[in-house]
Amino acid sequence: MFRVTRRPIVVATLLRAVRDPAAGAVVTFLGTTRNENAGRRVVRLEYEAFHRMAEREMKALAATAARRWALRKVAMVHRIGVVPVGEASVAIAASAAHRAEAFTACHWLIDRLKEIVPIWKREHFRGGQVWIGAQQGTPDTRGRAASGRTATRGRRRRPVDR
Amino acid sequence: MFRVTRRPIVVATLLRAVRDPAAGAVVTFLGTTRNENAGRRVVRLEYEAFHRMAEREMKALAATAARRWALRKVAMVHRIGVVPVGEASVAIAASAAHRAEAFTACHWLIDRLKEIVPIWKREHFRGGQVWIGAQQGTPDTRGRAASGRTATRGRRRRPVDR
Amino acid sequence: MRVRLRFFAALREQMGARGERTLKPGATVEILWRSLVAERPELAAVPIRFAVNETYVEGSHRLADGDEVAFFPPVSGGR
Amino acid sequence: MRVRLRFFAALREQMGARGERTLKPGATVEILWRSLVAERPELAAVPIRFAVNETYVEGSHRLADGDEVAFFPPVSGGR
Repeated sequence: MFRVTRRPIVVATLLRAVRDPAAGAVVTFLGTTRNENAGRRVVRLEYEAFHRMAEREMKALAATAARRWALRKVAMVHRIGVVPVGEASVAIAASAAHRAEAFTACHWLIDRLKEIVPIWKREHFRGGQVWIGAQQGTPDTRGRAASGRTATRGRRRRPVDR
Repeated sequence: MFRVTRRPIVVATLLRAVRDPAAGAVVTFLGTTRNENAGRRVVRLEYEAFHRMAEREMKALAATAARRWALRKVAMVHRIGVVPVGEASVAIAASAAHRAEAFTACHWLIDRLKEIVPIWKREHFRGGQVWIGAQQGTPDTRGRAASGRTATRGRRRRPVDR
Repeated sequence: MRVRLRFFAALREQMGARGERTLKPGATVEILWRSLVAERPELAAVPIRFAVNETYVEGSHRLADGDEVAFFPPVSGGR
Repeated sequence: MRVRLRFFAALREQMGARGERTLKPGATVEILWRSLVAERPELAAVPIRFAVNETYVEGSHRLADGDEVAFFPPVSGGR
């Protein structure tokens, strides 16, 4: 189960997908919208995906993980669109005979997902919004990068405010 | 939420318990009954707890974890009685602002739980049953220890078969 | 003084779930355990943990009247 | 040859979601990107990733007629 979806993530669905009679351990990671980031009061996050490529990359990551560790099953779901504070934008579940493999693989999968699966987030905070991850700044926000991220503050009609 | 229960574990209940607007990561561990152990075909596991002490020890572990790592919330549930293959006997959920802490704490919590929370399991396999963890052997099974564990095979009327 | 006993897992199957014993003042958990082993010599080989009033203690822990002493095997472990 | 273009995230907001370009045979992704930068010089400073037909490629990747070329910023990261 490798899916990009606009709907809220239902963890039970992932748990069902990785259920396996030979599994003694299931480790699940949920990435949730936090109410604060870099000192900004976050109202919601908004995700955009290169949908099909993202699902392909998730599958490829799971295949790599299955070669590296003795896993039983892996499931990955990423929500796109608006994700309010407290709700999950990404969920990964990994089952294995023993817990060490399940923990290591699940941690590795979310680290890699955040590096290479083509999904981007825009943070809506009190007073503005910002694309996260464009560390060098986009043209419209160059020079206003803060702690490696770029911010467009206020309600000015700039491209990133659209 | 720190609970010993005879009922099936509902993961959504733990997720609700650790939900926190300041959490960006929730890591969950489920320990499930595996169909095989040390070459034996496992039919089911059966858990017994020193109920109140187990809940106290779980709370104490969570408090220690909260001192060591920047966590938001922790929940731990252990099921006792019969747990069939594929079902969860133990669940731990940890939320934190960032995922590294949630992973590390959740892994540490299950390692420590298995070392010190007073809950024991008896494995029912094809042809017998065995208490797991009494590494030196109980009097009734002494001398028949296999790979650090003790087994009573067959249907002989011995104390551990009752 | 009088203490209550509890046994768990394989030990419970040998000793029953609960018991009671009368001890001399100042007795430790270790002394109590040795008296149980004296009654049931096969217990000598059992790996054992002690808890008093739901808290792990060493054998040297001194008991008080009314204490609840629990005896049980090491916890199940597993990876 | 003709290739289809896709843009995502901040780049999509500047370039639109889709486009098309005609290229000389043998053109690479890097050549295509430079031609876009020539049209919109402010793109020069943008950190950029390339994918062709939904697979990451380097700038030196040689394009074929009908390819779908995607341009997007580095993925969001976060800890």
